[in-house]
Amino acid sequence: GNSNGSSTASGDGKALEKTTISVGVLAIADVAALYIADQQGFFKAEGLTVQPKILQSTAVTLPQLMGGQLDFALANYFSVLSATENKAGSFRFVADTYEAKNDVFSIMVTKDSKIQTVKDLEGKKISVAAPNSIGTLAVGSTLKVAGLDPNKGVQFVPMPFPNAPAALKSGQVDAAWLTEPFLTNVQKEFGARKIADTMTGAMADFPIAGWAATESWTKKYPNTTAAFQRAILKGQQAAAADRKAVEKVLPSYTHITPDVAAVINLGAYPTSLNAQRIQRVADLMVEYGYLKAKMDVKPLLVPLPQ
Amino acid sequence: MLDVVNLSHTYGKGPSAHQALGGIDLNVAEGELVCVVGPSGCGKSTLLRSIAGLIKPTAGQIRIRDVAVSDTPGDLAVVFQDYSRSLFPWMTVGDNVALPLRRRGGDRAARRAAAADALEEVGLAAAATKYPWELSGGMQQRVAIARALAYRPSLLLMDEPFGSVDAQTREDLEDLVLKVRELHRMTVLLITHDIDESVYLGDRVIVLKKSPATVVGELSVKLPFPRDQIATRELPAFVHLRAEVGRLVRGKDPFRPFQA
Amino acid sequence: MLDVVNLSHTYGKGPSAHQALGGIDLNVAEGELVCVVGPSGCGKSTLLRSIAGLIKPTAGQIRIRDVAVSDTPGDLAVVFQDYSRSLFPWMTVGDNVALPLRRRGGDRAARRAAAADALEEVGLAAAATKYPWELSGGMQQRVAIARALAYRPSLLLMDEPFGSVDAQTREDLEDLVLKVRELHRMTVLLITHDIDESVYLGDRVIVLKKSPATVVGELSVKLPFPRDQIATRELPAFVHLRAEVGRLVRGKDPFRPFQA
Amino acid sequence: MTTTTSRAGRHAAESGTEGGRRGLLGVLEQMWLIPLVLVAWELGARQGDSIYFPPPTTIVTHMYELWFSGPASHLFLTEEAVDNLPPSVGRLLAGWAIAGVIGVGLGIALGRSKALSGYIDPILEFARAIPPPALIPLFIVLFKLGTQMQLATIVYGVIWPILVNTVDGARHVDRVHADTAQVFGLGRRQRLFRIILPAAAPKIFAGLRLSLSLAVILMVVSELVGATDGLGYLILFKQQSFDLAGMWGAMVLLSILGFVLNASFLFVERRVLSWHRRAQQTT
Amino acid sequence: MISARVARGAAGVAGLLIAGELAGITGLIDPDLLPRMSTVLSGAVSLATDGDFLLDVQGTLLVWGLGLLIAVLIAVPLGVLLGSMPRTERAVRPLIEFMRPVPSVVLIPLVTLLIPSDHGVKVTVIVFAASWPILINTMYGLKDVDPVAKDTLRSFGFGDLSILGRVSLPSAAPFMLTGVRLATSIALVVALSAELLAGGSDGIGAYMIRAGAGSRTDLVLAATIWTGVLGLLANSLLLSVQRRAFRWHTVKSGGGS
Ligand SMILES: Nc1ncnc2c1ncn2[C@@H]1O[C@H](COP(=O)(O)OP(=O)(O)OP(=O)(O)O)[C@@H](O)[C@H]1O
Ligand SMILES: Nc1ncnc2c1ncn2[C@@H]1O[C@H](COP(=O)(O)OP(=O)(O)OP(=O)(O)O)[C@@H](O)[C@H]1O
Ligand SMILES: [Mg+2]
Ligand SMILES: [Mg+2]
Repeated sequence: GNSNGSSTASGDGKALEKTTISVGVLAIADVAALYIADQQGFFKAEGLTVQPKILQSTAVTLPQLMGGQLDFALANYFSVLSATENKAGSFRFVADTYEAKNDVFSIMVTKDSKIQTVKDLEGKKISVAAPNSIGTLAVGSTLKVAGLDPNKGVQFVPMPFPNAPAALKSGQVDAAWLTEPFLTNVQKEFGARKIADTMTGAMADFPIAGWAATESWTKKYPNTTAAFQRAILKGQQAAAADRKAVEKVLPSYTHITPDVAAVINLGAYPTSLNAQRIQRVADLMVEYGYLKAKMDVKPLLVPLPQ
Repeated sequence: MLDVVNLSHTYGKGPSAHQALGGIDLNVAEGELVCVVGPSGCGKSTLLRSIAGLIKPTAGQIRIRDVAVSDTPGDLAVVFQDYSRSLFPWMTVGDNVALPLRRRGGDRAARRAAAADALEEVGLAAAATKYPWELSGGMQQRVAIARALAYRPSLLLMDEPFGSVDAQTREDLEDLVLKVRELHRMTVLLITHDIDESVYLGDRVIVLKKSPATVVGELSVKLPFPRDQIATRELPAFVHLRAEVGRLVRGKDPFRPFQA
Repeated sequence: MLDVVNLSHTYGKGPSAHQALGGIDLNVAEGELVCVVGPSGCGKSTLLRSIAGLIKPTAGQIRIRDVAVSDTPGDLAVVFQDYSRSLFPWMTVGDNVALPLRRRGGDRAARRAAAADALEEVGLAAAATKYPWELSGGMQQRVAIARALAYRPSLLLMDEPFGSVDAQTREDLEDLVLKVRELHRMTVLLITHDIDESVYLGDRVIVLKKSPATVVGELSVKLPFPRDQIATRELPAFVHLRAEVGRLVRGKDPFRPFQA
Repeated sequence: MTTTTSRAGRHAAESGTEGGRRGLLGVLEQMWLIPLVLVAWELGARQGDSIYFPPPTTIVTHMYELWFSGPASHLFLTEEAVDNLPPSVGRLLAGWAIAGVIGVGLGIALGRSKALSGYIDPILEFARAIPPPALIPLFIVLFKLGTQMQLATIVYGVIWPILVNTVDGARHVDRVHADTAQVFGLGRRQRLFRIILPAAAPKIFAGLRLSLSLAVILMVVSELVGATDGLGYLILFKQQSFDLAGMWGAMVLLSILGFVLNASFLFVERRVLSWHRRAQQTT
Repeated sequence: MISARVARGAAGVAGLLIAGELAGITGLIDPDLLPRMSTVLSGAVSLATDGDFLLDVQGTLLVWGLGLLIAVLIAVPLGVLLGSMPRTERAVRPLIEFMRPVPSVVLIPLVTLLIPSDHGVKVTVIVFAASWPILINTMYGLKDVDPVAKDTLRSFGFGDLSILGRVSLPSAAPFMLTGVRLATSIALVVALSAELLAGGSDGIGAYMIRAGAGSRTDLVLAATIWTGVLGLLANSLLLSVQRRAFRWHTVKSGGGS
């Protein structure tokens, strides 16, 4: 619970500039650690009150950070790097939160589809959550491995995850790039078939998203930033240590039912903010043309407090 | 042809209800021209609207050729008191007159010709391509009359059709109505507040009284046909009938709204 | 008080243009009642609307108390030919009559009382709380008259104000206009197509002819006041004047639209 | 309020501009505000200096490079423009036309039949409040092809102003007009085409005009999900790649599209409703 | 008479629901893709007592009502101004016509940058979208005023302002209210779309995001049903206002007979 008994001192005794923080989240497994941290009182211990705000996509997340409606937000690396190169804001990652694992992002087709392998996807329509996103990058990399053109080999159809299963089943798209819980659902409900796990090879253990704030915010509120980092880190640790903790918290902020939560595949919850790992995202984006020039991600990170 | 039996109508409900018609009986024979006179607000238009099937009377019956009608009877034309609102502003005068003629069959050209003839008869030959709102009040009224006459209905209802035209035109229109009904054997029910006119035009004059409207008297007008604006009006019989109607209109309770 | 100098008006432009007024000259002295008669569609309403400042004449001048007016002159009331459209359906009859009185100042109660009086004078005392669309045509016309009279303008323009009421009511309204203008020294310009009426009411009768309208003649009506519906109309002078006006209206080129 | 100019004078001025004497003066009178706003925007944007709010000059250069620097054989449209503009505009117009036909037809039926409107009104009022995005799952199931689904989204989104205004217009035909039609025994077709439609036309046109710019919006909305081309897709794509000048360019393109459509619409309206306009001016 | 109307409406709605259910049962609509009507309905019923959902409804009601109110306050005077001053209208029209086709969904991220409050952003885009129907209907309504009625007041020496207030506005009011009815549902639609897109701490749209993320199409549709119900209620309210306040309009046009 978000008790309002905010103290002004953080865990390490430094005064907090701001005690109530508004955090943008997506209703997906990525942010489980935040809810764990909240429910287990890690934020409270730091003197922070967290107000989560549900968002649907990153398209409005970054403007909301810049506009001041949000203090922190879940942001995927792909978008922030892209925004940074386009000078559409200056952001800082304060924590890493989610990392792809096997079978968390896969390409699915219907049971009786003619498509058997990635090669068969050539020229077909495949749904992704958004154009020019981690989705197109992941699918592109899979296509490349199969010898297809990563950008032109298939037709990307942007479509939010919740709509994709119906589009797939009704034949509007030939394949769908999905994540949990939709992956589990399409298999259970109409026996959809997996064509490829996109998070293998170059994409194995790929960093998906982290917690971000604007650069000016982190400068203005350094102690609050540190407090948030400490609390979220504990949450990440709890999530990484015990899958059950994630399963338990999922139904509280999404409508994933407990029985689905128990069977879905989850990514990993990193417990460090490692520049080297995140550099992979930038490098891959350059390779696939999503970034025009090489980018050093190090300045974008606010190191975790020691 | 037309029988109205014990017709009553009350507007509204509850305390603000207003009984306009209080049991009207009248009949009009085939080919007859009956004039209805009565004081302003007595219920003449209400009677006419009931016969035209535009309002459903609260009691009583209307029969046409011995068939009870509840809806608008076929083969009917009406000249409304509110003539300017009964013309369609999006059509030219010619189209306004020609519109109902579709029911009479015939092709477009025939309809146009019929409309042009009717307009000519009311002195508006030149106005066919104008729009109603480009006409003066009296001209609009004549268009409404032309439309009704061109339609050649077997029953023609007219509600104060000559109220907005000058004396000369009025006489011409009166004669026109007489001529057309003669030629096409129409049955006509004409509402007027001009006692002279009612006697000049009618085969019979029905006088209504007010609040609620009931028939106070009926007079057969036994004047010779064809009638002539000057000769007929000079006949002693005409003068007598006119006085008769006048007496009926004033009635036993003299209608004098201003001495409240 | 009112001077109209060489007034011309043409509706529209180009080939479909129609000249309604062709250089009209007339004047009305303070306190005078002038009647205008003329055939249907000759341009009477156009003349009246020009004087009221509602249309801008294409040529000529209108002066009131020797001041050229281009906009609506102050202290004016108009009874429109299209009376039903000039009443506001969202207001009760009483409010319709009381509305212009706001320009006269006075509080709400005074306005209501004045409106009630005016309605009483036209025989509609009971209708004050009704809505215009609950009234018959003639009643609506009387409301419009009541509104104009209640306003007590110094110049009153009336466009065929008694066209929709029965003979009896018409006489009463005529006398009402005479009484009110006497009492409040109004100047009145009244358009009518009833020659009798023009002579009965007017100090002067102006006769227009058609296409485009010009003044064909003017007659001073030197009949004694107060006028009486029966006595005045019996006077030989009245009968003579009536015939005079009739001759003027028919004119040298007899107006016979039906013999096209 | 311009109390000083008389109404008659104003009318004269109006009919002057309506009646042919347009040309430069008319354009000037109608357009003088636009450059003013553009200059203010340019100055404001330069002052603000935010990548999210680029100045018009930047946007225009960007638009030129992206869409209008193509070969002469393609009317100077670039490949991106050729790929995205025609399909979008086609769907927009088709969707609007379908909505117009259904909206006017159904609106007249509902406006004239109490019984029918009794049965259907609640459903329509219910449906009117449902956002098209919430219906996309349903549309995905009901309409197989992408274009069909986008059309459905557009029709669903833009039909309401037409429908509601048509019902309003058809229901409130002047009583004497309706009575006249009835006593002269006009047939259903005539009553519909000669009386009800013309009488309701001013209101129908208000609805159609509202819907036309709504159609531009719904075209974008319909392309945000499941489309692979079109202006909406382009906007989403630009937004996603933080090409903000490009996004503004697409928005400006939408504005121009909407403006042109509206101007053409008014052109037609002025002709169809000329009786109305003139009847209102001259009494 | 009212009860007859309600009965017909109920019959219509029942017919639709049954048709929906039948489409599910017969497989006309793939049951894998869309939940049955009965499932959705029972979901909707259970939502009525779901505290979280009620909070969301409250949030939506807040931005919806506020947005609509502001839209009316802006668009009515503006429409009156433009509708009664043709010269100004001609000058401003291009500007308006350039703005009308801008989708509010595209505006959301930009407005977000300018307005630091979540509800403020939503209210802004609602106002932007909901003003147009009121504006346009007001302008067309003013054009439709009977000139004889206006001339009447003018002849009594009333100025343009009085004519506007006493004739033009009352006679245009019914059509303006129709515009407000249109705006009401547009405002609700935009409120939901904004919540779906921009998210937020409350709102039916935020609820739909959560349900959608859990792959619970039945709950998404159940929430959708409640939106429809809200729109239906608001419209009935406005219609009853219309019937009461504008009886003259109905009677005069024969719509009430
Ligand atoms: N708005 C208009 N546009 C074009 N022509 C018009 C318009 N109004 C009137 N006219 C024409 O001007 C002429 C005079 O019309 P006006 O209304 O002044 O006649 P009037 O003398 O009042 O006739 P009535 O006694 O029938 O009312 C008519 O021929 C009419 O057709
Ligand atoms: N729609 C209505 N609602 C309520 N009362 C009405 C309505 N229409 C007419 N009345 C009333 O019914 C009575 C008769 O009206 P009607 O129109 O029949 O009179 P009329 O004889 O035609 O009068 P006029 O000669 O003045 O036209 C009047 O007192 C009027 O007030
Ligand atoms: Mg009557
Ligand atoms: Mg006239």
